[in-house]
Amino acid sequence: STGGSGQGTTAAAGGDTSLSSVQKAGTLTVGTEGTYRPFSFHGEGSGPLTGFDVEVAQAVAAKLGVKAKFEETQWDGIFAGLEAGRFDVIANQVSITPERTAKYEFSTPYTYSSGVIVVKSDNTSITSFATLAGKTSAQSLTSNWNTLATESGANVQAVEGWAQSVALVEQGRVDATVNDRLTYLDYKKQTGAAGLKVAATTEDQSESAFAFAKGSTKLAGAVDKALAELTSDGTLATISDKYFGADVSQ
Amino acid sequence: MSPTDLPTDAATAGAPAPAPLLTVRGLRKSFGTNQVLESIDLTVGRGQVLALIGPSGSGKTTILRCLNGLEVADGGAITIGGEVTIDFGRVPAPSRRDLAALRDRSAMVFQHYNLFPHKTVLENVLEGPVVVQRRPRAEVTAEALALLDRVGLGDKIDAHPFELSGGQQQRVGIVRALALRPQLLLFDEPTSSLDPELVGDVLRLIKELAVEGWTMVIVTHELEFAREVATEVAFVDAGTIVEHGDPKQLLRNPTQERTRQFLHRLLFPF
Amino acid sequence: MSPTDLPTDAATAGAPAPAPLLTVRGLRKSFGTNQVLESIDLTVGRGQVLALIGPSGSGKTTILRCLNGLEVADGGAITIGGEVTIDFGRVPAPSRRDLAALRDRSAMVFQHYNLFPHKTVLENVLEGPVVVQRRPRAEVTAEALALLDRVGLGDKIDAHPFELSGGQQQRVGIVRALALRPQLLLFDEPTSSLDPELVGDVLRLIKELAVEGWTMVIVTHELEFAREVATEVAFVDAGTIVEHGDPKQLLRNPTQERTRQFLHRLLFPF
Amino acid sequence: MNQSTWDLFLSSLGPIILGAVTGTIPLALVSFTVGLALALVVALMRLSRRRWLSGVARVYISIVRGTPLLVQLFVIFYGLPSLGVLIDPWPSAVIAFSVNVGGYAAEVIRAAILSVPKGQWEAAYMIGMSHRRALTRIILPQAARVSVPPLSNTFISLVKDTSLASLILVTELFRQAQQVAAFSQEFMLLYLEAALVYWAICLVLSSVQGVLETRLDRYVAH
Amino acid sequence: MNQSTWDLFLSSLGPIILGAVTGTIPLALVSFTVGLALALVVALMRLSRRRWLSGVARVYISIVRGTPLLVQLFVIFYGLPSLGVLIDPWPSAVIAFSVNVGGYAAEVIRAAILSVPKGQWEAAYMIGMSHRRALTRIILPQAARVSVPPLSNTFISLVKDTSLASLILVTELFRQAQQVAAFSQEFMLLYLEAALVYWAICLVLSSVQGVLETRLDRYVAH
Ligand SMILES: Nc1ncnc2c1ncn2[C@@H]1O[C@H](COP(=O)(O)OP(=O)(O)OP(=O)(O)O)[C@@H](O)[C@H]1O
Ligand SMILES: Nc1ncnc2c1ncn2[C@@H]1O[C@H](COP(=O)(O)OP(=O)(O)OP(=O)(O)O)[C@@H](O)[C@H]1O
Ligand SMILES: [Mg+2]
Ligand SMILES: [Mg+2]
Repeated sequence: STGGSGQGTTAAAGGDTSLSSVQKAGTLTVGTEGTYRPFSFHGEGSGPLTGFDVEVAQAVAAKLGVKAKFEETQWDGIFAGLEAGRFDVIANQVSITPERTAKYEFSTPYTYSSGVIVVKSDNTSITSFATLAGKTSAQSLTSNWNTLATESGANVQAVEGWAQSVALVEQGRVDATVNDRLTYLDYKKQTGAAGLKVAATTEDQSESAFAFAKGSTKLAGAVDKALAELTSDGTLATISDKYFGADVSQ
Repeated sequence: MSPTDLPTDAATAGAPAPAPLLTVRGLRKSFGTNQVLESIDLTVGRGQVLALIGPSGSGKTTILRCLNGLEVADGGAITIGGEVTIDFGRVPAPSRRDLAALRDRSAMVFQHYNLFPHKTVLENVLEGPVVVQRRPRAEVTAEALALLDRVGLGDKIDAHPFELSGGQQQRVGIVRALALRPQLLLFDEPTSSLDPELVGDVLRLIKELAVEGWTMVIVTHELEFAREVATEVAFVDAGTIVEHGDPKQLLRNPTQERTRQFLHRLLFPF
Repeated sequence: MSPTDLPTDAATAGAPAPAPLLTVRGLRKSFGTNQVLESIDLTVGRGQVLALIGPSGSGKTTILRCLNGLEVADGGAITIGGEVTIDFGRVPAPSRRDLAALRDRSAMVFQHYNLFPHKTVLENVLEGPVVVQRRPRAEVTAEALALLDRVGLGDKIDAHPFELSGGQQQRVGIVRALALRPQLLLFDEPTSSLDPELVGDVLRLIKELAVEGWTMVIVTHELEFAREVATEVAFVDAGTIVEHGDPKQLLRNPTQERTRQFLHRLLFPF
Repeated sequence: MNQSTWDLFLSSLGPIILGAVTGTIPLALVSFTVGLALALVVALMRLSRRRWLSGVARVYISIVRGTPLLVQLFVIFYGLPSLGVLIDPWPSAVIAFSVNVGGYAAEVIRAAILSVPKGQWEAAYMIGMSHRRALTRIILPQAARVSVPPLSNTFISLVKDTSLASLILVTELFRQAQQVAAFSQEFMLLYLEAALVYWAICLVLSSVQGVLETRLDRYVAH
Repeated sequence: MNQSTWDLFLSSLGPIILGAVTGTIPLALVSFTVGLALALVVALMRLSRRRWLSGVARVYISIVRGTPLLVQLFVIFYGLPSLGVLIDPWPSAVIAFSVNVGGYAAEVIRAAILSVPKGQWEAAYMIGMSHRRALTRIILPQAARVSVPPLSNTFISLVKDTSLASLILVTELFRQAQQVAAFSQEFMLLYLEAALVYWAICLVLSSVQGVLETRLDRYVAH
């Protein structure tokens, strides 16, 4: 990938070429997992890359007057790739957290969602985040839902992703998993989620946004502007409706 | 220890017309389509020494291996000690137990010594009597030390084989065989892997054993030694015993042309 | 090919008082703290045959290896062909080029043949002359075929070494050495790895080479052979030449006690 | 390296080493021991003259070596429950790694047994030993020496492979590094730190191998 | 297996095999070839009498074998850019895997060279060969035969290890399986399917190994 802006974290405020180099190259290089349904995945498994985040990123690129080019990697490598200048931006439901804000630039959020506790249907002991204390919960390490589960006092078991978390709940090896409501809804739509239920939903919304290398403020600003336009022209709502039957971008 | 210590041999050792200790009748053996032994007949009396000579690949080693039960013959019969006959022609074929019976009565000294490299000299000797035969360790150790002393290795009992010269290793090999208290000793070219100056030590030892009355079958190319030590020589060629007889007679005046050629090649190499 | 074909040898072969082809003076060699050669002096005239005899570990092989430049001596000097003297005492030590000069003038036949197993018989022979010496392939091939034919291996040129008997392999080893057109042939116990009946073929071949006038140094335990073929015998013990002289004389009546003992052990092993 | 990176490095060394001591090392040791026993059985099956026995061993070895360890772990942990077999993370990991070592080490042991000269079998039979006794008292001790270098390679590979155990809820060295990395977003640093600890473990193993070889060498021809 | 599972299995076989053909296999082949050349150099350095040369080789081998491949990949792809070296995914993968093979195969080649009897060196010197010529014409051809089995093990490991390349943006067999798994939520089925394809590749490799051994055997003593 030579499409990356390449300035990494070194760009000082004065020498921020993040936007100009994207414009010069004519491409916005986007890092994404490609295996995170329904946000970033391959249609029919082996078809072209698609998903909510993917389409939003494409729309943003169009507003910037460039083409979006996607680089797929595992979560482990995604921030390293951003720092190494392998891509300009991450579009992968990156939640805004204080640790991340310290290290990266963020756009304005384009997804607002809540967290849900998913348990077996016959589970009556977990009814709220408070009752999660002392229970085991399967979490993907890198997501902010892990933080939430931990803060609720759950005994966290680390897994690779949503599929494994759900398998563990179904097999009765853990009591629960905390994840994005949207992820659960998609899973339910696809598989029926027989034997599972939502035990509780968070009060607060979590916010996901595009992440940029530190110092890429000009690019982040341009993306913010693009997002605002996409919101006002209804594009975001349309994309959201396609995937979730509701507008999650507000 | 000498074979006269053994109860079964005590009565007959040194007797004028010894009863046969080993009888082989019609022994046959093939490897795949290669018929290695055609129909071997042998008789060795108690206290007698049979020397087997013959060209490379003629089947000498295979004969010894059949006698020791290391190889299962395809046909024929072997009797050792007059008691047990193993008939290789019968159906079903001889069992492991039958082969073990052969092995119990004979012991073999190998061309390449085949000592156990991870065991000391003494352990090499004790392994058979103590571990396999379950004789009392103290008794066997005393016997083994006496034997090792006798062959001039009393100071090497804690050495490992690789610390010994070839001649020393072969002497340990002979002691290992003796300690099994076999009725029959088998030697497969016991000196052909040795440095020429070390050959003497081993040959002298074997000669002493012959004098003491051990019954032996020796494969060898040392014609001088065969002439002096053996009571009978058999010439093996292409899996058959071409002729056999008194060593002095046969080695000087063989009746068969094949024997004559072989001896000539050995005696006048250039 | 015979050594008389070589220009440097043509004049002197068979001459009554041959000029020395090989001169060794004060050769010393240690491995670590083990002084293997103390101070070896040797002279071999053109067309002469020196037999080295002596106990195992006395340093015979090490002498040959120094002559062939396979081992770098610690001191002393070697002259082959009168032209080049390699002085191991000087500083700086002899270079690779110096050792190569030794190697160019001599060729060695090994105890364990050391043929190249991945090459055919013919390739084994051609490797040196064609690949190293860069002589014309056609010429060398013709020469090699003639040599192989002569040693009775004309029908084996495309065989690989493992398809040959030990005696055949050693004859290829000798042809490989001859094809290098050396001034000096070195043999390290050329028959001691062979089956007894195969020894004759190789000894006969070496004898023929001696008769043809090749200059040779032969390490051997075949006393009978040394007596008949060598022009001089040297007895090596513990890294020194204890005595040397006419084979018939020395082998019958050695002047030194050590030689006497060694010969006795070899001649009367039991 | 600036101060805060250095601080993170130091503060995460504790958890990573803890992960090594409580996860990686015991997991590797237990799996290797069990796997070695399994490997011996498989190697003997593979050497057996009974066709079906050696056939089973062949297929076992082929599957273990031909498929990714990750999948083997997943099958045991996530797959078996659908057949009603639910095994806890630690036992699952030990089973998977042992099965894996069993396949790789079986070939090593088989080769080592075959490398013992035939004359050793013959001498053992000659003194009256049964096949089993010849194997245990004469052949295997000699095969042991030959197999130390390749087996310690297997062990070193195993130590690194245990990082996959984090996929089935076992906390070990690499998981600890990932946890810190996920929190601090310093993947590069933490991965390098984990690599450093793995390397240290391997260096220790190599020196143990050296000692073992010298010790076993004493009893073997040179 | 019910109908829809079976359909999924069949429909995903295409992409998985495509991943093998366009990713896994060429990546493994290229990396193995480059790695083997590297390994030969490292093995010769390791055998060199010059202390510093063999020291460098030792450290290289130790690091490659003592640290996880994942980290090696990470350093090359994500770490080097901070030193101003930005390498594309494919070349990065080839470099990482070659460096890895170089370390493992170097030890194999070294052992194979040492296993050629000393007499072969002597015979080569005797006929006047230089060290280099003796090595290339006499020693290496014989070492080649000995190293076929361990090298094909290295190759089989490599084939499976290439799955890590997906971490650095290279699409191969396992990545394809993961994509389908992410879409269909059937990760068990897809992982098993991937394992099956790996196994098939390894079976083919094993039979190639067999052919190679027989061919090289023709020229070597029995
Ligand atoms: N295990 C075996 N498998 C196949 N063929 C064998 C086996 N053992 C021996 N042979 C063959 O049987 C024949 C006789 O071998 P044997 O070792 O008995 O000969 P030998 O007379 O002892 O020869 P040497 O003097 O060389 O030791 C040879 O052709 C040999 O190749
Ligand atoms: N490369 C070496 N390193 C150390 N010691 C060696 C080496 N080569 C030979 N030696 C030692 O040098 C001594 C003489 O060895 P050499 O091979 O020259 O004896 P030899 O007379 O040829 O004996 P043999 O008749 O057994 O062949 C022996 O003690 C041997 O152990
Ligand atoms: Mg034999
Ligand atoms: Mg020698």
